Amino acid sequence: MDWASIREEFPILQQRVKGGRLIYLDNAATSQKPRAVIEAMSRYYECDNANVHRGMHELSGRATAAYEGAREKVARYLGAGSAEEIVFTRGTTEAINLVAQVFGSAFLQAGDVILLTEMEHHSNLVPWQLVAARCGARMKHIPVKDDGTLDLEVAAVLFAEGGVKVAAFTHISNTLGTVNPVVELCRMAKEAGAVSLVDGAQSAGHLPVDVRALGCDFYAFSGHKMCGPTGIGALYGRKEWLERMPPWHGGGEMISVVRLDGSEFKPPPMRFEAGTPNIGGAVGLGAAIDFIESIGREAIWEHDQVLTQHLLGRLAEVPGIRVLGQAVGVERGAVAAFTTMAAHPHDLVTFADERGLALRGGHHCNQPLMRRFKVPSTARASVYFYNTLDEVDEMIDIVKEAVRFFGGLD
Amino acid sequence: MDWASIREEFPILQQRVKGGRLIYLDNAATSQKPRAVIEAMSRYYECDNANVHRGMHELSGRATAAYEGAREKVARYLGAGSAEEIVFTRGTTEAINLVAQVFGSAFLQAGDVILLTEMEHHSNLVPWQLVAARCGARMKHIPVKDDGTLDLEVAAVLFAEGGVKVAAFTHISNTLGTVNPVVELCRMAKEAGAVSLVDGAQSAGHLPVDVRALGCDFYAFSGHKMCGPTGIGALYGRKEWLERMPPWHGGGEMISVVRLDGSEFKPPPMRFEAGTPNIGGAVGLGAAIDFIESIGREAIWEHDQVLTQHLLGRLAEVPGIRVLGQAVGVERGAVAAFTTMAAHPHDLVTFADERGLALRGGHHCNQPLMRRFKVPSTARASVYFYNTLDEVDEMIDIVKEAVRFFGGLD
Amino acid sequence: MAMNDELRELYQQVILDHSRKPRNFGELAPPCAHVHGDNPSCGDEVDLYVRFGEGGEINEIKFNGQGCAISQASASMMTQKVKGKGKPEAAAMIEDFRRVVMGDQEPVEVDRLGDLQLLEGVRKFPQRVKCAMLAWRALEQAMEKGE
Amino acid sequence: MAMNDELRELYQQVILDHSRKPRNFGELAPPCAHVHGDNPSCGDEVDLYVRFGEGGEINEIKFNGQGCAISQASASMMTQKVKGKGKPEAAAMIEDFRRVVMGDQEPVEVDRLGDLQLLEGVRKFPQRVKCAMLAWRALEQAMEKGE
Ligand SMILES: Cc1ncc(COP(=O)(O)O)c(C=O)c1O
Ligand SMILES: Cc1ncc(COP(=O)(O)O)c(C=O)c1O
Repeated sequence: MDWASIREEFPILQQRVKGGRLIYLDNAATSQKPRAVIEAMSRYYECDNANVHRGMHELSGRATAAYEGAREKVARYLGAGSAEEIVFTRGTTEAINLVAQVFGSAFLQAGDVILLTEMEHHSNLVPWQLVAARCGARMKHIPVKDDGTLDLEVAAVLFAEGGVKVAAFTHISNTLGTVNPVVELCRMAKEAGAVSLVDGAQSAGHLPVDVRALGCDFYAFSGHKMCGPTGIGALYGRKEWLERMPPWHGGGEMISVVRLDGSEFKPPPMRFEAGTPNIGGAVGLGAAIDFIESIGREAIWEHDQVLTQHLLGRLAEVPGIRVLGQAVGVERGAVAAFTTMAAHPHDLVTFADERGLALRGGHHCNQPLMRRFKVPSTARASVYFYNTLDEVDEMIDIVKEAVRFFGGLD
Repeated sequence: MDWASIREEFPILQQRVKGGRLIYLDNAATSQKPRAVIEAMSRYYECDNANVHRGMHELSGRATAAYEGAREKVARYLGAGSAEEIVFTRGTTEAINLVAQVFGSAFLQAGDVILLTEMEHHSNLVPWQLVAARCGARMKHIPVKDDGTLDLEVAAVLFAEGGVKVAAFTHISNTLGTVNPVVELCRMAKEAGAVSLVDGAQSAGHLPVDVRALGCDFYAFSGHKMCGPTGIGALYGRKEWLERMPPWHGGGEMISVVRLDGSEFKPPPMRFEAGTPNIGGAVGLGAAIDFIESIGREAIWEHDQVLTQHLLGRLAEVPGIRVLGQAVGVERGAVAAFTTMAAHPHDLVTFADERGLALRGGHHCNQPLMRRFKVPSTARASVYFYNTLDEVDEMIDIVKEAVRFFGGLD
Repeated sequence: MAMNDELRELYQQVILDHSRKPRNFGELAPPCAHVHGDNPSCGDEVDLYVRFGEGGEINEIKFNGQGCAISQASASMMTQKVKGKGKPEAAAMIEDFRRVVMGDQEPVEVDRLGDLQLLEGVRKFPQRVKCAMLAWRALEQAMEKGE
Repeated sequence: MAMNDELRELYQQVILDHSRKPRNFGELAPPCAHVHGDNPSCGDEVDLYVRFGEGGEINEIKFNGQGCAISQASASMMTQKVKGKGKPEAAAMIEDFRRVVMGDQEPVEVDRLGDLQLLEGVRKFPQRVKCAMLAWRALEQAMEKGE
């Protein structure tokens, strides 16, 4: 794979920031966009823009074809049974809120159990807390072991305790990089009679995903973390579940008959898409899928492994470092969260930024996990396929420098 | 005002469609985008893209500044007290659902009255139906008179009957073009102790709006109808109301402290923006506001009047025509919905499309209003500032031709 | 300005004629199978009345409704064509017609449809397919109902 | 590679020194005003303990906490500076300090802040302002509380 020329496709990476060449290692927060994606959106607005579904004129036909074409692409990309199983949302967070609120209000009752894990992003935790507070459901959390993996024995016990109606877990942790045994968890959920939701924010753009092979009922992801624009993502929902679910937001597009005193609703996915959708965003997401597929997710995942293992190996050289999660050598998501004795994450990130190196410092929307590992916050480096081994090496130099500086050795 | 060169700024308008030059008269559904908006988004993705709020690196700072800068622009554009009163949403529909669901669940009880009008877009009707069904509130509707205006005497009676907790109405009807007496309605709501929400989908891009002068508690609009991209819009909410409202969606960005067993939330507007927002979209919306303000909303509204009066005047020439709403000569929104004896709206729209003329046919998300006027559907022409008198004339020729054709005279 | 070809093909004289003077327009008194069909998104409506014979054949059929030229013509032409037909044959015609208007493959030639083949022009107008199908979906339901 | 100027200014030797060896670090036994402050978004925490005298002057002050160099140094330098000051003067210092680190106008010269003026570098790092302000917001609360 010619990674160097793939990298050339990303205009933003060609710039200098402050002291140095931009080294963007904050990909778990959001990815950068290739020219093809940016241009697909511009082209849409320059040539084809109209509102979808409701029109019978040429532009409206083109806009509808573009929007529904993007839905088909997402369906194929995820291995869904059909495009009707794909609901466009703003991103992972909205997709999870949709399921939590709709499923929660229709099917959850006081005493039912919502089973999550201790490593969930706030976006796969807070929506369930809000729903639980409303309907009286209880929440349980599969614990995370010291090595950053889920304790499956405890998981089995929690399922066995009964009452689990929903099990929701992340595919790949955005802090630990752990790849969870999703197939096994979905199977456990199914056996317990629970519906399963996979938070795919960190997996959709990184490795091949086949929702039917995973065996999940729902899968949520964000376009912006996989080369797509912000403001668009999707929920995959198994047809039989989507069909049983009542509407969420009311408005144009999602209705069939409206009277002043009541309305009838379209079948999914329209039922869950009230109002004018993010058409330009969906076009951009479609282009992002094309771009990723032109490389291949197997290749991206392999490259993730090469970069991440190199990153982990070299981080080990930094004095006083602690990396959360699994040891070097284990397959994992393209992210490393770490602390150093000398430099607080914020100081480290500010220091790095002055060199053009973009790291993230904080809780990474994982406050409970921070508490679990007894750190107030961490620094985090996360790579994507356009990053290079050289960039990782430069990062290590900068981190070492920062440690010397803040440790008083500089 | 040099409208001809302003029109040049819209790449999409320079194309031919099927038989003719594109004449886009479906602006009430969505507007077209000037180069400046398209380029602002591209530039954002090519130079500044990162996730907002959570980062301490340069790009993240730029992205946050761009996003929060757009919020400031929206606040100024609407005359809000501060940017904290602006919540970004996907559009009008999501903004109304936010208020309906959050306000509804926190403050509405069985027997309370939700007062709407008979001319509401489905997006300002169905969300309230869903909420009413949940909490047992009753819905009442201010009737529309034959001339397309609201019956304010009945409105006074409905308020006087008591129990009104929310009054929600559109600023400008997307079918009738009626400009509602929003100041008066908001005052009536206030006197009745009700919260008021104005659906600004058709007003935000067309005439000067000052939410404090309107006296409303909430105002909702969509970027895509005012030169901005799809997928972004906003809710203005008076600070004291937003602050009293509990969260809606849970997730990253909207929390301050998250524990496994419960969370604390940020103040507005963050409380209502869970997950990664549509950053690129907000940047585009900011550019749209700049573009509109460079022309001036007074000028746009005046031009609307010129085009619309011409449209109405010339439509009167068409045999067998019936235009819904007010007579020629009254100030009104830039839209005309009509039926003809000879040509069904769908046939008319299909016919027009073959000439490159984009009209809309259908119920315009106004099914109850269609019933009120005893029409199954209508054709609709809606103009914006880039349209010309010539285009209106061409449209009239095509409509006449269609009437001849379907009437069997061609 | 001359009509372009696609439009001429969509709105052929026969179709316009049916839409202006629909055949079998009206109602049947009970007992009969009555189905109301609509396209809420555009306001097209059709009320279809069918009286089946002993052997299930369509003895009488009428329709009422409002809508665009396509939906009215399609209903009118359909009633003419299916009258007197047995259920299996009517069912096959529904299938044929669906292929004629929806097919994204090459055009199909279906002898038994006769004039209805003229509605083939609809396939160039995907947004109008549901107009053409409205009465046919009603017939399908009437046949399920009217045992 | 050399440190650039903005960074040198942010992390001046005095600041780093305070962050590595914070002054007045620890707790006060009750009775005293105790305030817990945090920046949940980044995990910085400070526990501030203040004992006020008869006239409301700050007799003793200590802090405990964890966080970045800026938040720790700011807390450490603040405790040194406000000790012994009366409430009005402390309140004025809080205001001055806020202007020093947040001002988007031209830099302010505030004599009574002394070394604390060194934290002015923070204004070039808007994301870090809340780190610098953490202990000061706690002091503000302690003063409201500790009548
Ligand atoms: C009056 C009115 N309200 C609400 C809407 C819904 O706006 P959106 O689809 O952008 O959410 C529209 C436009 O479709 C409208 O015209
Ligand atoms: C694991 C995980 N879940 C959910 C999210 C939320 O995604 P978004 O902010 O795009 O809604 C993220 C990213 O921030 C994530 O990493």
